[in-house]
Amino acid sequence: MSTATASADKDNGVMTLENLAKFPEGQKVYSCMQCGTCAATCPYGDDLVFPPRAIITMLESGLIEEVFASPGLLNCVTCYACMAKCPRGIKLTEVLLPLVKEQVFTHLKEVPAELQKALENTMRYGNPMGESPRKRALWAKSSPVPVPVISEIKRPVDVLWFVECYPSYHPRGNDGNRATAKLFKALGIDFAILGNEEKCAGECARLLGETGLFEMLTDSNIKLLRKYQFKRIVTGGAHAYDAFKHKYPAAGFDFEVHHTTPFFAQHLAQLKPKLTKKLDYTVTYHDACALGRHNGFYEEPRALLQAIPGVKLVEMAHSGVNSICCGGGGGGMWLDTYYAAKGCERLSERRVKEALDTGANVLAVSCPYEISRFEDALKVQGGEKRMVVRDVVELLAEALEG
Amino acid sequence: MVNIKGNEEPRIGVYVCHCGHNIAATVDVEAVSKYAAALPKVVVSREYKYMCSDPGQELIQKDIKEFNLNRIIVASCSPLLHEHTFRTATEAGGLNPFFFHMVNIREHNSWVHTNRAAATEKAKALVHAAVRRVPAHRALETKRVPIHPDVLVVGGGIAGIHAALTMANAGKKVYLVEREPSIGGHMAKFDKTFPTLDCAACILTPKMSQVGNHPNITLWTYSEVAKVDGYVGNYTIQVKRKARYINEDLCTGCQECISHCVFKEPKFPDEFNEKLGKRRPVYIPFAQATPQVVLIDPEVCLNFKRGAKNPDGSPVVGDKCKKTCVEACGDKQAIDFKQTDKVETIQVGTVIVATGFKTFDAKRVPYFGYGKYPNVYTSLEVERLVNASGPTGGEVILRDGKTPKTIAIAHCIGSRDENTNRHCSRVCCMYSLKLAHLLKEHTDAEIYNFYIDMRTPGKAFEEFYQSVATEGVHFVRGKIADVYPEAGNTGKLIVQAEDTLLGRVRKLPVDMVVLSVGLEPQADAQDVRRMFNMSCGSEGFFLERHPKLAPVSTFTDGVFIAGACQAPKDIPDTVAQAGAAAAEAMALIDKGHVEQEPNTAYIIEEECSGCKSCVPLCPYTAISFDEAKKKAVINEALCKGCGTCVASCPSGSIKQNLFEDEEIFAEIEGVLAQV
Amino acid sequence: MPKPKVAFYWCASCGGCEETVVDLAEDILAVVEVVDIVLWPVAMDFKYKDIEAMPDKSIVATLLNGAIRSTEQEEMARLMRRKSQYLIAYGACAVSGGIPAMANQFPREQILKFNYEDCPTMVNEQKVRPQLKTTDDGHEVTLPALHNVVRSLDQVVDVDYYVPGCPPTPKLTKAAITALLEGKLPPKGSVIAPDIALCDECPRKATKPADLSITEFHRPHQILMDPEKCFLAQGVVCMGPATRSGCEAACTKGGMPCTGCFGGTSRVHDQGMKIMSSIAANIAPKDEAGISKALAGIPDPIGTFYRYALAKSSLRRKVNLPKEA
Amino acid sequence: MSDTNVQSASWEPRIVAFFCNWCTYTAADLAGVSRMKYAPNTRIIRLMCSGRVDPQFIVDALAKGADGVLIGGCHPGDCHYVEGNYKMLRRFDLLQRMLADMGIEKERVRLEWISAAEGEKVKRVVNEMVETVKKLGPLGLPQKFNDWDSEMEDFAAHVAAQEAATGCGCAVHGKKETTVNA
Repeated sequence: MSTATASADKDNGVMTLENLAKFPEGQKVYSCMQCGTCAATCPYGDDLVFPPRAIITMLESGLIEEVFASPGLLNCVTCYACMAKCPRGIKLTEVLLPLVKEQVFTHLKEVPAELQKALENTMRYGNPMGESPRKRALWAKSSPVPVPVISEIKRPVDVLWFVECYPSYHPRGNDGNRATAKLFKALGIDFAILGNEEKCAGECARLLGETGLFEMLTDSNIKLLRKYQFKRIVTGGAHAYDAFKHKYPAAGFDFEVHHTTPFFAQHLAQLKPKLTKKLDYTVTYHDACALGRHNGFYEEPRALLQAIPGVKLVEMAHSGVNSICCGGGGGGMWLDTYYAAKGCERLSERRVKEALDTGANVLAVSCPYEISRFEDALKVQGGEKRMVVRDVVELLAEALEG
Repeated sequence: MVNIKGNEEPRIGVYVCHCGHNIAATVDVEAVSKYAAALPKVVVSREYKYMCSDPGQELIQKDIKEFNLNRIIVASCSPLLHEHTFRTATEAGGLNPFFFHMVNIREHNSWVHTNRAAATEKAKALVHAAVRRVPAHRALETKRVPIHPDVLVVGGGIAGIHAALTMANAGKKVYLVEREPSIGGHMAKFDKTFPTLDCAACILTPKMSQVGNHPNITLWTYSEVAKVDGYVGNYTIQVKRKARYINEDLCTGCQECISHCVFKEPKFPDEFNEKLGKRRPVYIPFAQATPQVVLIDPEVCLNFKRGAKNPDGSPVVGDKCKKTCVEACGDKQAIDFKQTDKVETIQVGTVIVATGFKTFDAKRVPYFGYGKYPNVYTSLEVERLVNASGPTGGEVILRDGKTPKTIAIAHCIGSRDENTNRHCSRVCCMYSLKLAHLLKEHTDAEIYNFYIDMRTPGKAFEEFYQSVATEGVHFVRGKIADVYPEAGNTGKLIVQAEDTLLGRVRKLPVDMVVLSVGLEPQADAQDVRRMFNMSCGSEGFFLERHPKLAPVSTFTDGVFIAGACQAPKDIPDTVAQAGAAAAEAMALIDKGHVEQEPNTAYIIEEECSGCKSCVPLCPYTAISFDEAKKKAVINEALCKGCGTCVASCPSGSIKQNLFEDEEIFAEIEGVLAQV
Repeated sequence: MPKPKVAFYWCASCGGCEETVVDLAEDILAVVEVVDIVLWPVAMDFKYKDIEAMPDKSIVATLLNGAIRSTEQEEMARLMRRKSQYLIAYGACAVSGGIPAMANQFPREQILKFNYEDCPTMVNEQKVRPQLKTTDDGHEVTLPALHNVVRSLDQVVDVDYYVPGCPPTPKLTKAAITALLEGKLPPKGSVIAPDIALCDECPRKATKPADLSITEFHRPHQILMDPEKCFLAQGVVCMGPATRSGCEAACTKGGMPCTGCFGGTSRVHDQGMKIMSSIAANIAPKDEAGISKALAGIPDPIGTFYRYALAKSSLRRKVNLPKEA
Repeated sequence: MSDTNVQSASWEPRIVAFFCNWCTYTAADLAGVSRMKYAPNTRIIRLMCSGRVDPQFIVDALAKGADGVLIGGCHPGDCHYVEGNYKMLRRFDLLQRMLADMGIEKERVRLEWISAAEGEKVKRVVNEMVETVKKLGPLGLPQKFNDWDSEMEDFAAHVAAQEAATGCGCAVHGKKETTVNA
């Protein structure tokens, strides 16, 4: 006798394109009704050689090799839009596209140089910029409030703050860090960072199809986290949060994890009385793909912004589930040159155009990629005088008196 | 109680059905039959292609005579499907029908298992259980319950109207209860109906007025069923009649009060016109409303204190208004501000539930822009826009007064989508075609239908599709995924979809977007379901007893369903189903009685210690305590046979026909016997 | 004509059943006049060998009380079966295991350890345990072994009749003996007690309301009980509704709820499950939390509902106890 | 652990299911009509209402060899007989405690509310239950009863040997069980 499910295969097996149909979420792929929603909502829909809809047909008709042979899927910024809207509930961004993308990479004759470099850097230095790991916590020296490093204080803490790469090295990311530290202090939260031991969470490597690199980073981070005692992890990295939440558990990660924005939204009752400084800003909020579409945090950032005295919140034409990606996900961060060469519109530019159309003077974000991307895009669009890009935590910290 | 056990040695006949390949493909029926033959007390065991067929049934009857059988077991499909069939066959063979027992080896076995050995083993165990069980069976008599001849129809849409008229015309007394102030339902809002394009009002309003005037129909609009008690043949129904602040008997429908209302202009959103038009606090929903009786909306009428409620929930009557309406009504004195909700109690034997559907709330999918962009409409709103009696007098103009030149019709909104409703709403393709045709006719705009699949399987549907296509309506095969304003403040909206036939993403600027919203169960379908003890399917529509064999029956005897409350359907199908439901109800009424399953509980008087443990457990107050004898007594007429008291009797003194303890213990032993 | 031979024997029991025989008072004399008591260890001196020497079936009836929990008791049960025409399970322990069968919730080792070592009143520094074999002064002394499972008499040997109760009443005892002597015997396997539940003869019956809707349970020592009112109406678990009558409501008359010693009726397979089914169905709450809260007032449902019948319950014994050597 | 708990490779759990006629039995029919596939280990016994599920049935099934018992009724508020399912829910609380006291894992007896529309839930619950019981291993009460009673056989053999030695030819009564008033 056997039970009706293919659970045995599932327990042992790893999802590959060949055994897709053995997994319930893989079987779903074949329920595609070819409606084209995926292509129509894809931010690069105009430029896709093989939209997910076509990939599914080609997979079914045995022509998938053609997809592998084309670099088309490099356009995928893993923004979860096709997955969120798929009427058949096909987990495109989670299941099908990474499998295909991995193959596309293996078939790729030449990996775009910028991307190649980022991956090598991540492997060698634990961050895609190629910065020195020993300088990872350097920013903390300029923090207005002390930022303890857990290995130095040698005691358990409430919150372990996983800082991530961009905030650690990018000057604008450093600004966000200082704001986060201020907020922790204002809330009386006992926190510490991993300091120079921290390594990239690796989510982008995973979404690029670099599963090997991702697994290496996963193992090393989990091993590191196991060394210390803390109640929960808070990270400002939207992609790091996403990875911790959905992918790390498969490797044994079982910590409670929060992203800063929803985390502070949870503490809104305590935070609100402290937000006393009036900020006369008209703010439009850009929903980060990993936070919004993939984890459903649409209300939390808005609640935080509306708690700031003086802030007027306006919405872009595309917001919430319909938000448009900044273009940085799935390796897009390091493919700008590649896209430009192919004549694709930069998504960050498309996004800031919509932001400018709202008449807002602040574009609020909650993902570290976005600050630099949107600031660059504003310059290109000539909007840097009209609008600034600020992380939600920066606005909150600014509203804290003193 | 006749107990033949002990007097007569059980002689069991076992029949294992192949059900064509349905069972035989997964279960080795021959092996099961052979296995049964070897079990004690089994005199004959056979397998046969189709036991429910005439030859199959005759086999049983022949064997009863030839082998002097006194217990019959059929292993085939679910007893919910064919128990009655085989009981009848058993009776025809000269045995009491309750010496029959059915084993489910199809729905619970061959259809859900793939491993033949395991399925066969399971079938053997189930047959074994039956063989152990039947010796305990006793001869039982079915109870006859008289049927009250009156009928309740819940819902006054086209389904309820048709069912009510069918029965009333046949001489039955019908109560028709409708929640809205007028009957007519969704159909009354439509302009034309597909595929024939006849005017909805022209076919509906004569039926509505027939209902209003029919001597056999008691029409209660603005009313809701509040409570249901009883059982098939004998339902006691409480109907809440909401205060309309108008005495229905005195109102003549002259509508003088409306024109004399202190509000000179209609000011409040008009529900019937999907809030595209305006009405006064005193109003009649639409010109052809039935009954032709006005009503007052206490939320906006000046004579009520807005928002203030009495302890009983009724609005507080103020005294601010000049009450020009009362003046206009004059001697008729039909206006009654002090009116309150009242409850009527009626007795009926059968019920037809025809509560219809609601359209999908397009705001649930934010990226279609409904509620955000004024030029995004739902299909129902467009029905009102193209309707000559609608808010614009049939002129298709946008909210800014402009006539649209390009229109996109988005199919499958809230249908065929795991994020909203999985089901196909069945009517949207056709009504989208109809609207495309009507919009084209009204505006001569360029019309683009964005569809996933065109589904036109009804009579004359495909022909209609063809004719609309040749009219020049465009069809884009692809689902709209995004609606947003065109850059540069043009006022146009971009609809974005992949034209999957072209393999290109199209971004079409349009003046108007029509969302073909799907059909959903009514918001309170679950409450209605509970009230009538029905079941719902996974989408929330009421579940029919059997999709093919009992499509308008429910799991509650005497309660039938018709129309879109059962599943999305178009008008022809709805009317057909309403007729079927009416026929089923009348078949019961004309029979005069129903036979009830004799599964009632009974107490052996000398065994009962009078501990009363059972008394409060009965939800039907069928158990009482006989103070003279100091024993509990079951009123068989009230008992519905749940068996809760049986399971709870601490001294085992309550028994249940058909589900005796010894029968269940025998089944347990049987299913666990090593096969 | 020789007087018919009758035997009394006791196994795992408290002696209360023997007391009932004595409680027959002067009636016992009438019995002695017509029968010849061949074995009655509590009152007379007989030896095992004497019984063994008797021909098989030479005793008309043996009234055996007590559960079977040791090899000696098993051996005696088998012996008495062999020598008797009728073997009567006398009293709750023989009928259904009785109080001794509550030991079926624990491993033998745990029971021995507690009784000989851990029990607060035990002084036994050397932790001496009874041994199956010991040599004392050159003599080998043996003790019977304790079985892992306590059994009712009919779980060991074939039983003809059952006289229930803890202890059985003199009235029922007399009825049984009379039936035996007069040869008016009911069908084999009968329980010599009315087949109707105790409520039937309970003086508190009239005070039981139809709807209990119990919200809270109390144990008898926790509240001041109304001396007239139905126990269940006071939230005190009473096994009366699930227990045979015949005791003439001795306990409920005496101010204590029925604990079920007469066992279930003939229609019931598992007395404990039946009373549980009835009592649980009659509580007021409908939500899981409320239900748990109300039923928490029955802290030891096994001990409460199976006080006398655990050995004969469907599960018989805590099922996962280790099998000891 | 008892030695009966050794899992043989071919062992498959046997689960007795008591389904109410109106919701869960119908849901199981629906699962069939929808051709859902689930583990073949359950044997369904139809009752009119979960309120009819006498706790005696549950322990009897376990005693007769079931490795698990599944009870299916209508969702709270949806009982075809108004409140029968609540009666079952109330019994279930005590039953679970009593089973735990008797050393039976609570996962072996499961109460589920499954409406007539939830064929999918029948499939899920049955599969889950089979998986859970598989992990627990056989309950095997009939075997356990035999095992427990072997201590009497051991003893009987011992007595027989002694009697043979002493020359007494009388056979020891074999073990035999009768039920009260059978």
